[in-house]
Amino acid sequence: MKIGVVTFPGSLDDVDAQRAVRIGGNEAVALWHGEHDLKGVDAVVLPGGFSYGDYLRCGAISRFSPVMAEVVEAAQRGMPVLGICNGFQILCESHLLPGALIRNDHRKFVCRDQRLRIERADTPWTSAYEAGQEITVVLKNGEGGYVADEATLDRLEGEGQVVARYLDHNPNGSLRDIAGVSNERGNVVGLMPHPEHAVEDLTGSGTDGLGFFTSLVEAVLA
Amino acid sequence: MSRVVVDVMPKPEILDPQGKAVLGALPRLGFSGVADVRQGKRFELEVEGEVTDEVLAEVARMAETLLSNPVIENFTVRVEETAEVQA
Amino acid sequence: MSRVVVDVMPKPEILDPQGKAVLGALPRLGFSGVADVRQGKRFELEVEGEVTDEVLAEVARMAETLLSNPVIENFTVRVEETAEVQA
Amino acid sequence: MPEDSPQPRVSALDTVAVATDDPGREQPWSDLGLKADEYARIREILGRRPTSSELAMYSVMWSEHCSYKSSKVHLKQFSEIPQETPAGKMLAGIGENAGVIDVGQGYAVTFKVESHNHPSYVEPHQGAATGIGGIVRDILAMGARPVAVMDPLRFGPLDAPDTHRVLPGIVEGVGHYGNCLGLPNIGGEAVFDETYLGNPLVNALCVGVLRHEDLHLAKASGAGNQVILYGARTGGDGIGGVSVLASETFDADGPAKRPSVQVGDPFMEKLLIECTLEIFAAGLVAGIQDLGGAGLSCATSELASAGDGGMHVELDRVPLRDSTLAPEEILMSESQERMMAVVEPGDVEAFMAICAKWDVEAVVVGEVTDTGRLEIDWHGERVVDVPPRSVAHDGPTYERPFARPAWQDALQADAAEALPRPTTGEELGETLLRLVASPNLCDKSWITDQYDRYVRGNTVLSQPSDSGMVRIDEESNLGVAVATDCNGRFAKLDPYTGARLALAESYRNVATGGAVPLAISDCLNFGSPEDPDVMWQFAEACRGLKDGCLELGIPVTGGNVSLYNQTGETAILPTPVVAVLGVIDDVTRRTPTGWRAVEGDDRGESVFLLGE
Ligand SMILES: Nc1ncnc2c1ncn2[C@@H]1O[C@H](COP(=O)(O)OP(=O)(O)O)[C@@H](O)[C@H]1O
Repeated sequence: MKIGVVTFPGSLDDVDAQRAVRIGGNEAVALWHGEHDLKGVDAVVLPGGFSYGDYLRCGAISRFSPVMAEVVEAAQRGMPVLGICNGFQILCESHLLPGALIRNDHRKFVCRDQRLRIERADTPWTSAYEAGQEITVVLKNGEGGYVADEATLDRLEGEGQVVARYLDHNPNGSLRDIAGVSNERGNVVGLMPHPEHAVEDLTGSGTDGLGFFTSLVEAVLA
Repeated sequence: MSRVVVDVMPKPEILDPQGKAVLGALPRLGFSGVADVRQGKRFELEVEGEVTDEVLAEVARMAETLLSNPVIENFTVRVEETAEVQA
Repeated sequence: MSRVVVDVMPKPEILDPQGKAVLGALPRLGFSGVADVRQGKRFELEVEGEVTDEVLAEVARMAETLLSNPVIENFTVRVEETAEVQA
Repeated sequence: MPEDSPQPRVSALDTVAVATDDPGREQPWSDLGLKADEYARIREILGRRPTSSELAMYSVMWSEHCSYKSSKVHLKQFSEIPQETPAGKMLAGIGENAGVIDVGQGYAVTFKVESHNHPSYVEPHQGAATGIGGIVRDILAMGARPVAVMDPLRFGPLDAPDTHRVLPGIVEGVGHYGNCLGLPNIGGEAVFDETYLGNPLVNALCVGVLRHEDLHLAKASGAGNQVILYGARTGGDGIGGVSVLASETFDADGPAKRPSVQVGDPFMEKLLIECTLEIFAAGLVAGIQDLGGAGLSCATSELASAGDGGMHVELDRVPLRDSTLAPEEILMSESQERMMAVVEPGDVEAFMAICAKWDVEAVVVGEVTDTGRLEIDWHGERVVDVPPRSVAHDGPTYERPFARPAWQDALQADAAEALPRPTTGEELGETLLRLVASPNLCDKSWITDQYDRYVRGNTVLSQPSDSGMVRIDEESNLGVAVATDCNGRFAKLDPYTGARLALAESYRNVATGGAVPLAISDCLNFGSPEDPDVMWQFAEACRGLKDGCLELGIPVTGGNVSLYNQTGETAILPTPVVAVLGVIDDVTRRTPTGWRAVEGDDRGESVFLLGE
């Protein structure tokens, strides 16, 4: 499959996401924020980083990039979209996902290996996992605290839109330990931790993150 | 040139880690009598020409779409006023 | 309970990357007529009792030592006033 | 303007013509840090008094920081070390922005460590952040993609109140700037000692990778080539000092207040990196220089001095953040995130297009000439006309007196053997606990967890390993490793041996990871060179480094000297930080630090002790 990885000004983990896409057995297609062009890809990854320096609010300025108009439209049609870290923030700012991400409760950037539980294994990005499976991937963020009002949180839990949850230790003050959520349809997933840094034994925190990049094929074959 | 100020504050029900940290630090620095602190953002916009109602409405739209995130923040728009104590 | 507001702004001669980023984004969103943007912080302090001059002086000291960095920022202290346009 | 303005209003621009006509004007050379003989020498070089713009340039370029006037005579001996590494000839050495070494397979690596000590004391976050920003631009200017950073840090005691002011800001500044650039932080140091209390050390290291053919040098050659300034706009940053010049030309109520601190914009720097690499890849650069300390003064004079002709610059074309800046101030501004490139006329358009793609402002500010002079105009009037070499490379050199301190013998005689020893098992246990709990030895993750060590996906070793290691080729698994070390307490006891120990430790740390050490960069942090005791420490450390490098067969590729690190009369511990870089053919064969269980073998790994 062809998976697009968008580069915004200030994207950092775009090369890593491309590598993970390749290691996952798919073709990585570089997409540029300034073009209204998804180059015929089957799915899109919005990578991590500090797009526009994270100035104003994380993702607030990138959301208005030309390419995002296309991503929003494609997502509404059902195209799989994965936002990692800064990409998650952009998806929330674009209103493709509910809630928002705020400064970590301890107010520091944190980089660590984080244990997660995959809560939902029926999205196109998580079908390689079992529901309830526990994995360890890299987490690194300064503004990763997931917040939404109580009603929204209850709805997310009720509808099964919580995709991943922090285990052992909540690293950023996210409400209900939420590490990732999806939209109602399940095709758009936002994740604060970085599965693309857990695809090789040599670098990062092991290979537990690979499933996010192999799921798509399985989803299609299934 | 006129100055329009947009204040953006976290909604009361939303956690404000920065405000909380300030609140926690005050007594350690010997300050008492502050019951709560919220930290938000202040934008000073220099706009060309006079500040008409239209300009204010335009700024309100900027505030709503770009400067604030309505999920977690409220905003206020005003024409700059002078302050009481200046550093 | 009264509210005292501390506004902290980057000094005019100091680079303000955040304000610059906002300024750069406005035209792309179709907003024109803004010549400059500076972004600072706004603190809302709820203080117990009445806001006397002493209280204001105390808050000014907090502003100077904790809320702002005098090397790169200026601050203003004021008692909250109502705004013209409220979101 | 008020009639009773207390400052004499010197309205006319101080041009070369004015300087010739009005040779007797009093100039504030002393306030700018120049000595009487240095000022006299400038007059001699120019055959007249300098204009205020020229004075600004000379004063900053002849400062200790830029001219290495106290250290040069000692650094010279590093060139006695053969200029080649165990892997071959050095591709660029001392004198360039950073040294470049061959690591095989067509790859070259450049690395350098620099100090940003004083700014980090004044404004910890921004000082440390701009320290990272500065070293990254140095590496970029060589034609390399920056791939990792490291941060050797020194602080006062952990429980001292000023450490609480300084440390969080510095760590946050290093972290934020590096994280925002997407450069993994693969190691560093965090050392605590009394002597750093009023004078923390923030050293910053960056490693970059390039193909041999991508090497770029800082020189302006080829008359007619265009000089392009690109990146951030120029503001009044870091020019506290020259304001004495500018204030002469302003009214009392003019914009006299100029900040001495710089604020960094890592997002701008990230754009600058990607933009510059794309420009390199398109082959559009004939020469390039980053703007760091001394800003345009340094970039224009160094480019012109290293080139084959001269340079003409129209200073009023420089994009400004603050329109009230005077020419002297523009020349001295240390605004961050700027670069200067020399580009053939036919390539300018393509150059500009790439800058536009990345939203990076770029302006042609001048051109290379065949006059042999650096000529700078301000709105059509000449304000600078100097031989560039006299500014950039032929600054003053001092043979500062140095002598073994009178207290050195007593210090050495006061050996550890004289200290009380734990005698019982209980005391021994207590001592052990005290040791492992000491800030200098304990786990550093409270610092390193604030740094992104994974970004770019090539980090093979980082904290808590002895060295940082990154993969530079995903196909062949070629990689490089770097470690930085220095024990200032050893160096104080014996600076010669201390420097050798710093080198040996760093060398070992690279080797134990599985890499072959190839070359070093160093950051020599010392007290005041005007103190013969300190100067002796410095001289001894240089001699030690040279001898150590000779013995190990590795060259010094470059580095940085930071003097005047002292609080009142107390100098910091002599701190010659040594960074060793090594190469490893196959990073999958790296050796991580720590005991590991062998899978399927419950006996685990065997443990050997090497050496005596
Ligand atoms: N300021 C720092 N920045 C990044 N890494 C650091 C810093 N300080 C220490 N480290 C890393 O933490 C680990 C442990 O450091 P340290 O206790 O100094 O080790 P050692 O004593 O073995 O040199 C090393 O991997 C070192 O590179």
